[in-house]
Amino acid sequence: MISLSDFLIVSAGLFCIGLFVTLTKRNAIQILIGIELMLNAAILNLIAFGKYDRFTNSGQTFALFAIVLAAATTAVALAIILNVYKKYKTIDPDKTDQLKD
Amino acid sequence: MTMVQAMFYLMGFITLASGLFIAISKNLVRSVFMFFVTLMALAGLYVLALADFIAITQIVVYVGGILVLIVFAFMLSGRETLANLQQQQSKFIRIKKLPAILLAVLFFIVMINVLFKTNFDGLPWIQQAIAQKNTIGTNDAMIGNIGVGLMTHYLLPFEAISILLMMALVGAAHISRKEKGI
Amino acid sequence: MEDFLQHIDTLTINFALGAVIMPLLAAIVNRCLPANSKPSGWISTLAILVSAVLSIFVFAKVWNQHEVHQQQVWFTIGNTSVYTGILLNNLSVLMLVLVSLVALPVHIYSTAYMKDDDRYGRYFVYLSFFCFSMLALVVVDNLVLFYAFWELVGFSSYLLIGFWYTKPKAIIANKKAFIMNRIGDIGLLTAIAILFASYHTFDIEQLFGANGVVKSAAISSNWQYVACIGLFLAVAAKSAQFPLHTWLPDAMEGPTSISALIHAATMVAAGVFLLGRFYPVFTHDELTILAIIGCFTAFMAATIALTQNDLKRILAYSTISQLGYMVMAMGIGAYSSSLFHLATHAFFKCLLFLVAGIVIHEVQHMKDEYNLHIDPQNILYMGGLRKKMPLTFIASVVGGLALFGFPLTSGYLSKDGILIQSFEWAEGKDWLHKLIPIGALLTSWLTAFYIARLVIKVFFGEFKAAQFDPAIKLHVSDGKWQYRVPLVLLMGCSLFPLFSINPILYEKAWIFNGFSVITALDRVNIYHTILPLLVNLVGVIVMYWAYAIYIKEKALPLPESGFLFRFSYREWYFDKIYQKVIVLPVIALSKFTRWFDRNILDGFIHLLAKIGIGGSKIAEWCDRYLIDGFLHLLASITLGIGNFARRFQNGKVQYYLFSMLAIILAVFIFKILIY
Amino acid sequence: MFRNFINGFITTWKGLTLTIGHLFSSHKKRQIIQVSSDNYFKQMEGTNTIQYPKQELPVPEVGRYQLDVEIDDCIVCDLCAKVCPVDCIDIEAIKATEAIGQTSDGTTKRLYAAKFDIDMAKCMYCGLCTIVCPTECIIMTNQYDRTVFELKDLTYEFSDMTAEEAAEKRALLEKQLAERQAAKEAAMKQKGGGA
Amino acid sequence: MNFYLKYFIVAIGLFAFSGFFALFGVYAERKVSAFIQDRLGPTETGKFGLLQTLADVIKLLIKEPIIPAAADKLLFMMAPAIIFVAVYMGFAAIPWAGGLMPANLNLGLYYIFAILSVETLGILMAGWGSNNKYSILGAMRSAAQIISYEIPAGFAIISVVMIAQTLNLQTISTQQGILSAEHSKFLGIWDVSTNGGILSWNIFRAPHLIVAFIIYFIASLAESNRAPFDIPEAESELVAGFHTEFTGMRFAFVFLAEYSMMFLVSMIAVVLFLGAWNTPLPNIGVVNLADWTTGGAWGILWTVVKVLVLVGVQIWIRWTVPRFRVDQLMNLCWKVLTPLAFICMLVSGVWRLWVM
Repeated sequence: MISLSDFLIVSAGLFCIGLFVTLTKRNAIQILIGIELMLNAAILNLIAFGKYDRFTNSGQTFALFAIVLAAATTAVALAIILNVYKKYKTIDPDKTDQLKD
Repeated sequence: MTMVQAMFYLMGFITLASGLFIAISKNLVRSVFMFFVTLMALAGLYVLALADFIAITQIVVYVGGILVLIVFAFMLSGRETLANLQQQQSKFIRIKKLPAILLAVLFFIVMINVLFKTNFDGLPWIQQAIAQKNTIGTNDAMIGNIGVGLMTHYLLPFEAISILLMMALVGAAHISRKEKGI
Repeated sequence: MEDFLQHIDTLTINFALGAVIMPLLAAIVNRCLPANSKPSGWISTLAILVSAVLSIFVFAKVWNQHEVHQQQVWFTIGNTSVYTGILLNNLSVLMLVLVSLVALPVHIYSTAYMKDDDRYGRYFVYLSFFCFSMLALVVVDNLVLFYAFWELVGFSSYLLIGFWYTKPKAIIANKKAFIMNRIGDIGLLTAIAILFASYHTFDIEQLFGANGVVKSAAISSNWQYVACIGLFLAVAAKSAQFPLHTWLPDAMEGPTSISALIHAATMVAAGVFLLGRFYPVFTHDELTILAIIGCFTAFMAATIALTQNDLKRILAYSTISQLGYMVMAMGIGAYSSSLFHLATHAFFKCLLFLVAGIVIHEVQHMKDEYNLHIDPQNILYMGGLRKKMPLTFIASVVGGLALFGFPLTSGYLSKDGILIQSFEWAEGKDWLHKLIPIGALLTSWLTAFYIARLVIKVFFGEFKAAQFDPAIKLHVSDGKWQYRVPLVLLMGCSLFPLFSINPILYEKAWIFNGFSVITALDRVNIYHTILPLLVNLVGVIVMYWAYAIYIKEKALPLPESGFLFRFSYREWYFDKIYQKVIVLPVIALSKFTRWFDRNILDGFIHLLAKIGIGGSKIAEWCDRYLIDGFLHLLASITLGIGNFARRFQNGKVQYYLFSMLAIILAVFIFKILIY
Repeated sequence: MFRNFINGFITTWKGLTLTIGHLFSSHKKRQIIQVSSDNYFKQMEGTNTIQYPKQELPVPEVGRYQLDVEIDDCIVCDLCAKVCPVDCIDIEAIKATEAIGQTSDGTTKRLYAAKFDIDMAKCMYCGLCTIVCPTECIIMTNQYDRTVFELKDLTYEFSDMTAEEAAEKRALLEKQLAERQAAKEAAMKQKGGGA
Repeated sequence: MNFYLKYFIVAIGLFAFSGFFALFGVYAERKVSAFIQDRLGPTETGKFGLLQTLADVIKLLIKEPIIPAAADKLLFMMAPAIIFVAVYMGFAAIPWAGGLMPANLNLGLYYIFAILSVETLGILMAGWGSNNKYSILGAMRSAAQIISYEIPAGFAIISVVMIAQTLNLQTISTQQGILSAEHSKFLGIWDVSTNGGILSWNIFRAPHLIVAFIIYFIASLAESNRAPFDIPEAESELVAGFHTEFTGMRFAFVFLAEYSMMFLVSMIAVVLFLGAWNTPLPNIGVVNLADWTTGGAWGILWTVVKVLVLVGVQIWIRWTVPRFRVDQLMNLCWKVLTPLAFICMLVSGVWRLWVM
């Protein structure tokens, strides 16, 4: 059997990769992918721990919720990105900084 | 090393490797498709963590939904800008990226540190779960349980999420709608 | 056997529920259809037919057998559980059958009568909704629900009176009816509140049943008076008794079929039904007051009906008069007779109204055709319709005789019962008590006169409107089968066989025997023989007299310009009195309060305002120079800090994210290093 | 909306029954008849594929497909070559020294056709050549299947003269011309001398 | 090791079958289309032209694989494989007969539904990788269409699942015949547990599933990009849609995927609605037709026969109905099929609770 910490290490790695993608990419869609990676790392954690809850299945159920929520956030985020693109003709988050000051 | 462990290491490697590819790839399109590989490998990990229903849901929602949506979105946002974006990243390690790398690595070190400090088998709630046979076995079918749980124990979050999804859909449709005059 | 009984009871309850729900379903279905949909009439009719059949079944199961009462917890407040359920005893199943049976012909009639209306479907929504409310009212066992359905009955009546809302008169009439009913509703609510406060239950069975708490434990007399006055107000408002009766004649602005169903047969009977339900509450003295009021109402309405010219108004006043009879009967303890009269009256009054509806409808057609400027409801323009509409004529004669109480009709059985019992009640009491039976007797003769006047004016003689235009050809008829079938049905119900095998003795009527006689009256045989004879002989003479006056054109007993005639024609000046005594003072009071508000209160406030302005001018100075100076100092300091801090807010999302994560990381590292 | 929906289903169903009818009637074959036949368009069922090499569609007698030249009747007037819009007829004429015979309609032939090639790859089947031909020697036949392996095989040679014969005739013509020339010169000389 | 070997053999068998089916599916399609249009179709290669598609395949395999210069080579090369693998993996969880099923999954139906959605991604990859505007238009149309039609299809499937109370396809199959452990009622009235046959198929156990079946069938046509829903590869507008640039071997794979998809969706339809491997012949009194025609070989026979009938219907529809316009396509999906499927699901719940 695979131990819990193995899953958690993979999850931690995935999370840090997601973090890096989110922080460095110059494209909103890639940032979104980074966020999805981080979310997936969290879901992996939920599921790994969910193994110890056979009766109420809280881990798996909330993993489900998280996946569904990710879908919702993506839909809204993409809609926002499309609008940003329409307005600024770019999806580079560094260039859409009119809210500064 | 059993077959299961081998599968786990394979899947874990694919997950992390494709994740890294996403992080360093210059080609946006390829990184999106590499994200697909990451997701499939993660689904495999979920299966190994005895959550087959979640794994399939992951494929349905992420691969069938989110990923297609993302591909759709960047196909809609024009090729020229995409080309520009692809050109501007020349090197993996650049001075601008250094803080981000530092942050990510430090985060990783912190988390690994915590992980190794913790003795998971000694945690009281895990011991309790094992004692009460509250762990999922390899041959358990959990769908029925999850279904019943969703309709009873987790009904409130379930409903809240459905309303949220509804709102997100309506909101997304509203935001991306073509406005007259602008 | 027990199980079997249980099963029958469940079935009965379900059937009763079905009978109640069917009209509601029809109303909902019709509401979903467009406002002028044609099938809705038949949907409603079908629903009420099913209701009637179910009601008859329920009636057969419950009448004179064990009473069925099933309930369940509705809600619980503190320790008090409020139950809701269905109570089927003789009274409620009688009302159930009565309402659905009277409503059935009216529905059939309405499908033809409202045919050309462009809100045909909406009409049936209201009608079905009314039927539902009324049926539910009679079967519920709980005072709260009782009150709710009481209100719904009033509400649907309001909708139906104002059905032709483009007529200003209809709007005034329905507002009037609604406001009058509100007064009664407040009374009922008060009574219910007092009863609940005293007995801690809403359950009708527990309150007024065979072992009811009302009988065993009396409440303090003051509260009891208030409760009874409230109940009396409710009865007076719903059943149009003396002080609150003026809405009923005005309510005739609604469609005639509605007048037939609501304002003659069912809704107005709700007051009497209420009396029947709450009967144990009343004490002897209060019953006497009821009797006086009932008698007075009956007499007053009869005198007014003598001189009215509007066909429907006459019938409306006759309704008030008959309701007076019922209330009076309740008052003198003739509980059974009262309910018996309620049942018989429902059928023949409905019959009379349907006749009126047909007549008005036909006259309206003639009016439209020849472009006459006449009121189609005015009986002065009618006459001679006998030959053209034979069935209607026969129906009106049957209805009229039943109203008067002619032998072989159902009215005879019930009305003579009331008269005889009133005489028996007054026997051995002082002369003031004797006024009541005598008043009732007089009323009965007056009834004979005005109903004879109505029938004669409408059906005998020549068609008066022909005077305006000699070219008028009378081509009226009994109308379609939707008109004829209800008439025949109701005619059958207005004759004696439905109620008693013996056409002479009211004591043999089965409805009469269905209710336990609450106050045993001494049987004085002389009244049983003399009174019917006296009533009928004099009544026939009066009728002939009316015939003589209106056909043979003998002189009127009272001159048309005389005070008494005008007093009657102006409906005892009730509306004017109300206008002067209640409406004008209220308006004056409100004018006074307005003046008070404008001048006294506002003046004071203006003064306060002036003081306030003076104070604020001083404050302004302090504010500008003292406080603002301090604030400007603060602001310039903040500006300096802000100018420094704005450098960090460069609008780059990832930068913010980075800073945030860096701080989180710092916290983590700090924590790890510490522990 | 609802009406549309029902309508869609009904029309789809009608189409489906129509096509399945055709599917099951495919074992029938249509009779192979000429286009000019009256019931050519009235055959509604059965497959209408003609398996060509094995079956052929009958063509009318007067079909205008392959050009054919009855060289014996040709007077080598070159009209057909001149009128041809695509220049697919190539004629080389050699004057005969005397009348060389008669065509079937009695016209006297005075020219040899040393070359009468028609390139059917170029031909557009307009039929103008057959109209202008004075002796009706060039006609369109109802032969249409002339498949060949080489492009040059599509050039049909109708001349029946061999190269030697042509050379001989040419030599004869030249000889005659030379004789005439000589005769002419002699005559000129005689005339000049006479003057 | 034998354990794994078995799976390899099964996988290879399935692959061989799908190749074989595609071979004769194409042949059948050409023949049927020809007959419907009063033609003969292939006749020359082999008897009745039977070897025509084989010849075509050989031609495709020996053709030069051309990759356009502007294409994203990696995506372009991977796309056909992903498209095919997505479909091919779907076969893993489908029962062929009583005990015959490549992998008996508890979540079989959900798994198939999930794995089919991966095909969209393959199509998008193909479209993007070709770097051709026809391809990308076709791919985007295809993605929009497949994602949209997954919803009515999903609800139609859920209405079956609500009746069957399981996602295991083998269990769903067993329920629809004489081997069923629970009682099945014909139209909810007549207990036909012992009669079996066509009477106990899902569409007759719960008659509203006929509507669900039609919805699923229409949606499955759209998901496999078949006419009348073939706007992703509409020849008259987009040349050939997402597979415009593919040649040779890769084109063969795309084609293989398309025909395997046809077979797979028909098979799901058969399993869910038309009694899976159960015989259509019921027991009538002493004539125990159902008992006689149930068993391993019979199961395969019935499955294949039913699926081929459905595939035939797909072909038949393709050559009858004209192509939808995009807005009509979306109208049909969102305004007709989705509400209908919702109603079906609702009725399923009511049926399960009150009738069954």
